[in-house]
Amino acid sequence: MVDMSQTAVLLAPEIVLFAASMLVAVLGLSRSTGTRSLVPWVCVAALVASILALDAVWTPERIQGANLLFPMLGKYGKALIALIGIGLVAVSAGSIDRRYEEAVARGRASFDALRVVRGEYYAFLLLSLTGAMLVMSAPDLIWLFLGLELVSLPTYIMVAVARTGRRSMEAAMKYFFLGALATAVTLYGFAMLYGATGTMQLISMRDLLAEQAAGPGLSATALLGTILTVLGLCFKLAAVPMHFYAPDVYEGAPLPVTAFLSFTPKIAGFSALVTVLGTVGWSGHAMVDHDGIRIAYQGLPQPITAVLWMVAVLTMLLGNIGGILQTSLKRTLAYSSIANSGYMLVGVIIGPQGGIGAMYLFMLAYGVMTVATFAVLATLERKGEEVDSFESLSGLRSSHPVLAFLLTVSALSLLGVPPLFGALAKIVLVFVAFEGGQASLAAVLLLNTAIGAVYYLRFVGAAVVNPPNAKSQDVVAVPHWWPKAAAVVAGVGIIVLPAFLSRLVDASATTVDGYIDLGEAVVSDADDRPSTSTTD
Amino acid sequence: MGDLDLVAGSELNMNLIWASILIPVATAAVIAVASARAARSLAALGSLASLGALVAFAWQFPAWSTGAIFPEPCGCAWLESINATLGVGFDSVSLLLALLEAFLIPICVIGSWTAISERQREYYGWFMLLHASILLAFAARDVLLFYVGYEFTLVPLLFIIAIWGGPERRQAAQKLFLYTFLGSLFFLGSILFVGWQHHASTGLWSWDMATLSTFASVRLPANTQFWLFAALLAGFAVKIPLFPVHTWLPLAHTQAPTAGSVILAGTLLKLGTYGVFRLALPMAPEGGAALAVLASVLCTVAVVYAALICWVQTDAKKLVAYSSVSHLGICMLGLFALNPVGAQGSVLYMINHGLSTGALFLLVGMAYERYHVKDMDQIGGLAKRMPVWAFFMVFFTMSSIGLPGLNGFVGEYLCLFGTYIATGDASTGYPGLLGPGFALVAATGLVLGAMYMLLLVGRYVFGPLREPKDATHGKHGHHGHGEDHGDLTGREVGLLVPLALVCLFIGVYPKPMLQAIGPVVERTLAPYPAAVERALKSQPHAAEAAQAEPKEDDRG
Amino acid sequence: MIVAPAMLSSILALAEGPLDAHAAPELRWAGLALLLPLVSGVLCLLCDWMKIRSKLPAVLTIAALGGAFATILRLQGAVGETPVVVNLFDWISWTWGDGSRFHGISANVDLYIDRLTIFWMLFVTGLGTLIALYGSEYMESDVGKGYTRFFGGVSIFLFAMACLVMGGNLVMLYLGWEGVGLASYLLIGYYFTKPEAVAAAKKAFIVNRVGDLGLALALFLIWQCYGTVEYAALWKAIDGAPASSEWTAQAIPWLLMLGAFGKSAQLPLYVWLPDAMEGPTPVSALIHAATMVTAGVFLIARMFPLFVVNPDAMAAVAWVGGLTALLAATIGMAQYDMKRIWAYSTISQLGYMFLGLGVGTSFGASYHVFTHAFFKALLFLTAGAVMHGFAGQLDIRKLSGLSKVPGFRLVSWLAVLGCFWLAAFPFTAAFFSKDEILVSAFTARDERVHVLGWIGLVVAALTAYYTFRVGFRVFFGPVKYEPGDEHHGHDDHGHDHARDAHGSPAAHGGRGHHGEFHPHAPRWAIRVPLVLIAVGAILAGWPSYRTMLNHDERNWVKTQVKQSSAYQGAPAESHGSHDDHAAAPNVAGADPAHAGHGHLVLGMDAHTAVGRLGSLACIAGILVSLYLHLVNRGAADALRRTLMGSVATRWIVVGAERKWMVDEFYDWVIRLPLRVIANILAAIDDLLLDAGIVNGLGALPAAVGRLFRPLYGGVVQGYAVTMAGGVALVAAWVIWIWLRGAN
Amino acid sequence: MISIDQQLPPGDPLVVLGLLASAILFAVGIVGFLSRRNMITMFLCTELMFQGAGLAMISYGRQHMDLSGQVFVIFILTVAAAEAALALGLVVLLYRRKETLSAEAWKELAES
Repeated sequence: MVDMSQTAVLLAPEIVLFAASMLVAVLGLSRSTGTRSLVPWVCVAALVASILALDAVWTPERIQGANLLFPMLGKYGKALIALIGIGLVAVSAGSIDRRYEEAVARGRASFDALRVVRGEYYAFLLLSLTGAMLVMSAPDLIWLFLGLELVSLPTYIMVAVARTGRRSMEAAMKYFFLGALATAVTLYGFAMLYGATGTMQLISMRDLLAEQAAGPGLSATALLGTILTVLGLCFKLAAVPMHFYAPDVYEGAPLPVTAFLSFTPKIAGFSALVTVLGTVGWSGHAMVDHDGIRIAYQGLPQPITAVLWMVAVLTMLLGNIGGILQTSLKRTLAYSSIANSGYMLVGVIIGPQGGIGAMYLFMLAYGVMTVATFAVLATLERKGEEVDSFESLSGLRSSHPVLAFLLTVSALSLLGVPPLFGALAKIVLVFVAFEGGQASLAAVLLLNTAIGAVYYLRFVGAAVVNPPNAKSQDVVAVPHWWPKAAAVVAGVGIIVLPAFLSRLVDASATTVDGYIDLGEAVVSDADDRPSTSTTD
Repeated sequence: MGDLDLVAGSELNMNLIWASILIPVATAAVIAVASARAARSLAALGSLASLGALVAFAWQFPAWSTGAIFPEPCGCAWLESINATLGVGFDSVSLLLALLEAFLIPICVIGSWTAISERQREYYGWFMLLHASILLAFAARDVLLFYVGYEFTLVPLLFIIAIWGGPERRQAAQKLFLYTFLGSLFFLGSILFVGWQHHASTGLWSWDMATLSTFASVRLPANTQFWLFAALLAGFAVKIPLFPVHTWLPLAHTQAPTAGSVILAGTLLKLGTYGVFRLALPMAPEGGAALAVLASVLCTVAVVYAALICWVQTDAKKLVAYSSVSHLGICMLGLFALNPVGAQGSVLYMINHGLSTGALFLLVGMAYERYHVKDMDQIGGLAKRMPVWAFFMVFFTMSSIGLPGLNGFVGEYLCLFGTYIATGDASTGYPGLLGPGFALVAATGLVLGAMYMLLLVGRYVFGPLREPKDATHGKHGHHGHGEDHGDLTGREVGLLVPLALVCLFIGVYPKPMLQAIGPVVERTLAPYPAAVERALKSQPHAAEAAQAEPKEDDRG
Repeated sequence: MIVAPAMLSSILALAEGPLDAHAAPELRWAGLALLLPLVSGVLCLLCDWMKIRSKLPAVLTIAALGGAFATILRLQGAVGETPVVVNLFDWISWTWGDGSRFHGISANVDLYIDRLTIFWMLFVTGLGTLIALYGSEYMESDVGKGYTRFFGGVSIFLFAMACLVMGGNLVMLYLGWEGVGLASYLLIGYYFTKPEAVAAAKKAFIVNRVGDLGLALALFLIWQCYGTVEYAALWKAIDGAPASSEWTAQAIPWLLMLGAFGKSAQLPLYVWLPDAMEGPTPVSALIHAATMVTAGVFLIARMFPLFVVNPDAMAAVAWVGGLTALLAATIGMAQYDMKRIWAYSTISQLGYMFLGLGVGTSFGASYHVFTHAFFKALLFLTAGAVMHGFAGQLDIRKLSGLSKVPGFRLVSWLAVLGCFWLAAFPFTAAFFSKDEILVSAFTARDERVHVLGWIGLVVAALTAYYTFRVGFRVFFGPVKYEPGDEHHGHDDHGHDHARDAHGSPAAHGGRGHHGEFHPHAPRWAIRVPLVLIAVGAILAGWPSYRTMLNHDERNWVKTQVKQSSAYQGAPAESHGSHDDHAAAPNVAGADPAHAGHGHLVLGMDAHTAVGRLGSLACIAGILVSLYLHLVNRGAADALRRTLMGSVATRWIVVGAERKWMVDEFYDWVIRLPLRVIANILAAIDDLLLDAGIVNGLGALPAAVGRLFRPLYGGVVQGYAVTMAGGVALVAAWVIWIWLRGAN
Repeated sequence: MISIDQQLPPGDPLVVLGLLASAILFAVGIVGFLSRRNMITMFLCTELMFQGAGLAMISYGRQHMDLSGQVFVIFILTVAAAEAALALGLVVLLYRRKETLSAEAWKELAES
């Protein structure tokens, strides 16, 4: 029997964050400006504390009892969430409630606890991060569902409240309704998975599905359940066909929230995806071919591979070709986010033999680049509004050379110029695609890198190459150091992290440590034929 | 030298290599924080220091005549899990190319002193980074490291063209970047594939060029090698650039600032040829043998096609740019001759083209700096105003069209020679797939080359003096330099004289270079006689046709 | 650095002299013949950069060329019958594999010194020195401007020519070959602000490049066949192997021929030479008459062993030579520019030389080269003196009676002397050399070339006519001249003078002693070389006089030629020197019975017949000329009018005057189509490849992106429909896959 | 914990009917969501989908004789309630802005 206290200790990072979220919700309502300005600090402290807690509690002995399908996923994944979370807090800090706070400071408005949103905002931010962490330690579908909902629900509110305006409201509406639709799809998928196995426990589910695969083959219910779950999760990843909300929501949401949306739901979604796919396994399935012969092959069950392949390819393509047409910075970054999900899906398709590690490595790179890019943009404003057009970035190098440099670095890294972090992470992905026998995916990935270069170059061109124009002359830096610091740290990270690539690759590879894929045994039981690698 | 000395020397040499690469990086960092006025001097110092380090290395380089790699690439892992290392080391070919790069960079930097008056710190900073990444590419013995250097060159170049270029600089820079980026992805994909295959079949990780080459050439089946070679070639072809993927080059050259053009023609294009020489040929001999004819057809077409296009250009810089396409066609043809003569000539041609075309761009740039016009319809007969400039112009033109006694000849001659004798006949020990037909068509490049280069000289240098009416017009506002139509300054002559001397030296006494390149070429081509024999056997008809009808070269 | 030790050692080797320990001491200094002109060239360049405004460059050049001449003179005594190879330093040289035959390339800076080399170098350096001396005065108005450039060019030329002649392998020859092309380019384009000069220089270089292409390919082919490009080894390889019938071996002479025809201005590549007269006159004399243009003859003479085995190639050489001689002579008859007439005569005389080579008499050809070098240099230099004196005037319609103008008497008489030699007046040197060639043509074993003997005789008559057309018009008759439009001397490169021989109306002829114009009489530096060259021209016939008068068969020129590759494998000299039949190796099935006296022309011994017919042709030509151009000058114009009047004959005049439209033909058939193709290709590159395919593919992603735009309509239901539709589609697809798999 | 090997035979009418109803519920939800423009109706349709999924859970739970399906449904209801609160707040906010409940009123953000 599982020792509940031992398992509960594993949740220390989440507990820390949850507690902190309660604290900041209260602190944010304080009448004292000083207390209110403590809020980001508390968030950062909580995130650091959660990393420390994670390091302390995530020991192999405890995990043994936790009954997790991917026991070590949480260690790397939660640290990653907390780390990037710090950056996301920094991107938000200063811009939430800024005008109201300024008005209060100048005495033009009196403090009104009903009008201030800082407390809620950071509380929801921390809650959402908590949800993402919970997803990573989900032993069963219920937990997984709750974690996912905990990621989503706060973000709906964040979109709406961070900066009120028509556009953010519209974004919140679209995000909420479409999110609910996707959640329903996921939920139905969960139901069918449950129906196919009769259990909510992921490990039991893995065992039962392996048995099925070895016997009569995966049932239609199991397949369809997996597929519906995957498609529902695609909403979180902003992957085809559930990506349509992303450009509108990213564009309409306040900039710090856009940054948040492009990372937190994504990592939660990918973790959930990996967890769900972990039940069917990557390492061996059999199927009957046209001549009625059972052939065994590597990888996910063939229909799932086919769907994921198509989803990945379309996500990359639609993301990149969509990005080319944009003039809004946030909308461009939305498409970039879609495309990057496509790249990461390649890792998921390849599976635990390097693929998932590569995906999480790329997730780290993506998080760092996201923080860097959005932090630079969050630092700038024009006539009190966010900067959201390439024209406004023109000549940034003459007014803010350091910011221009950082934006260049992050854009080039997203583009894939070695030796920047993003490029190397992408190379690792391409490489595992080759290794996993998915050469065609590798080729598509490379091709998409080239297509994406077009719009990433626009950032560079606007910031560094173009001279200032009438629109960009009004662009000033906000009087807050938080986003600047985040930009500098993340930008330096993009340049410096490649030096530690080896360690980072190893670390990200630990995400699949302890995961047992039963497929291999199944295949060898079911068929004596040597397994052949699947293509396409 | 005892063993101990060798080890110590090897460490020192390794440090010298890294010094030559990192000094420019450090210089860039210093420039970033220094004053704008100091930027150009710092850059000059940095580039000279880098050259010094590399020369010091070359001075004690022990493998000039052995073809070996020195120092042995270290196993210092950079990506332990797949054993990607920071292995650097030179053999004589890569060292010669690196020396060329290190030699050209001070010339570019000092050549930009008056031409670049805006955003100097950025300019020189990017130039230093460009230098470092090119050197890294030449020094790398690890394919991933090579890729890093190879690809990163695009970024500084992008800025150099997009910021300090001509009126269409944005399009030019974007096209350059996207086109070559796309090309290099083929190359990236190919090397990752080979690395994976190596791991899959040996269970070991290695990204060492030599290891992978040996592995791929021996262990990969012919069909795989075919596609591997095709992908590598496709990747490098854009960079070289080979017909028909060359169209980014004329635009980039015409829009780039002078120094950008110099370094682009001088060494950046050589990264492509070097890539074919260093990676594509050794890794996939079966593919090389199978594709040599097709690639050679493209090269031959490029020679004639680009030469004819040169001939109808009125923009001096564009003319020189297209001439690069034609010249590199000959260069690659020599390589695809797959015999030591052609490959030797090809490597030499890489260096020579860098020198003479680089110098021509420099010269065109010097005239442009004075007149802000490079259209030969508006400007010409400049020998009257600038006799010293005219002398160098004629000198490098002659070098470019392969006048014996100057550098261009030896490479061009050996390339064509190699192509000519690349018949199925194995008396040289290296049967080939080309033969007189290819050589004949490519050799028309000799005549066409003379035609367009002398057209350039005849209109631009000689003839009645024609100056633009509004000669002082210059949109870059070169604070008064625009009015100066005098002959070359001491600084400019000082840039050209070393180039001319090197050209002359190589032309008169190429023996040391030939002996340095020879062993490397032989090592590279070692698997080819057998592979070509197999290719000949598999396509007897084509071989017979090549023998019987030398003029019939359109097959492929 | 890397190369320093190697370079140093080779420099030391150079200083120590040739590596061949057995060589005579003179051979140690053979390299000086190359080195001295090179040094003077470099010094001239330095003079130019240091802006030296004196005649120093001329002094340097003359000294260097004189030194080279002296070197060759010393060598003359040192070289015996066996050729000597002197290695200066290694150039292109490395081996691969085991380094055996066909496993290495060796083309070093070697000197291959045999009698032929010496013979050629003697007149090249000798005439070079004299012409440089002449140039020192001729170019004096350019002192401080182009003077150094001129002498630099001359030095470079001499250096390149020395490489060409003395080089020990074909690559060295190629180096010299291109080098003289460069010098020619630079010197033709000496007046570089003149568009015609620049165009002429370009044309010369490019047309020559076509020939060089043949030479380069021949070089590759020789290596492919024989594994070496070094003469010494090549002769051995040829000797050792039977004549190959493979196409590779057969093609060699044809390709070599192409090179020779380019450099020596033969059909179809002769068109550059007349235009080359845009250069300063000493250049025309030295490069485009006496020395460089004979390089083609030298090439074939040097490579004679490769030619003699191929009768078809020999016949082709003969035919090209004969036809070129005829064509150029007809054009020469109708030109008015003195220098151009001499240019066409040069082409014509070179045609004789190739005719000689083609019919197997390398001796005759070489002999004619030798005599031609002197008299043609003389003619050009006198023309130059006239030009120099009369402000660039060269139109023979505007100059008359110069022999009576003070200061021009010597020049005039020397010019007339040259005319006699060019016309091959009996018992001049050219008479003998031409005789040698024509006799060989009549008696050649190859029946196909006999008719060329008759053509040669016709050309002899034409030559005499047009030669004396110039001689009588310019130097005799009433004193009448008008200056050219050059300001005195060439003081300004920029002046825009259209020295068009046809343009100005002849009515201006009466301007005679026009106002302030005073002809500028030549001084010693022009007169001395003229006299010396004239002496040379006379003495050039000395070997033949000895033969004729003393029946002494020892002909110096023949000895020189015989002891060289030009005689290796040469078919029997059909005539002239009766003692050498046995000396010539009988290769290619030479039929001794067929050679020599067996041949009858018009029932006479070939020698006698050709001598008489040649004399007759020459005298006839001179007499016609005498009547038309001295006695009754109106008759010439009347004749021209008559011919122009009839449609049947009009084409003769127009054709000859317009040079048979060959330039225009090339323009229309080669240059224009090429230009059109180039423009089409440029358009393809720009529009189809770049704007079309590349930009099109570049725009593809965005275009596809636009297709998807309606999906992002902004209404939440729209997104919901797409999402739900996507889910449904995928679900259906999966079920389909599953069903297909399950059954 | 309920052992997983207890399972009803296939074709249990309650299971089949439950699943059928759940599918219909889900489909109705989707169709309603897609066809109605009123935001409150749309939200109710998402609730229908959630409940459809919940019903499926219960039916499968019965098939497998397993209670965790029912446990899940309780959580679904809780989450749905939270969403409802959120949705109503959001709808009120939106209604205040535009004085309409139509979702079509909000289409400012779109591909230009």
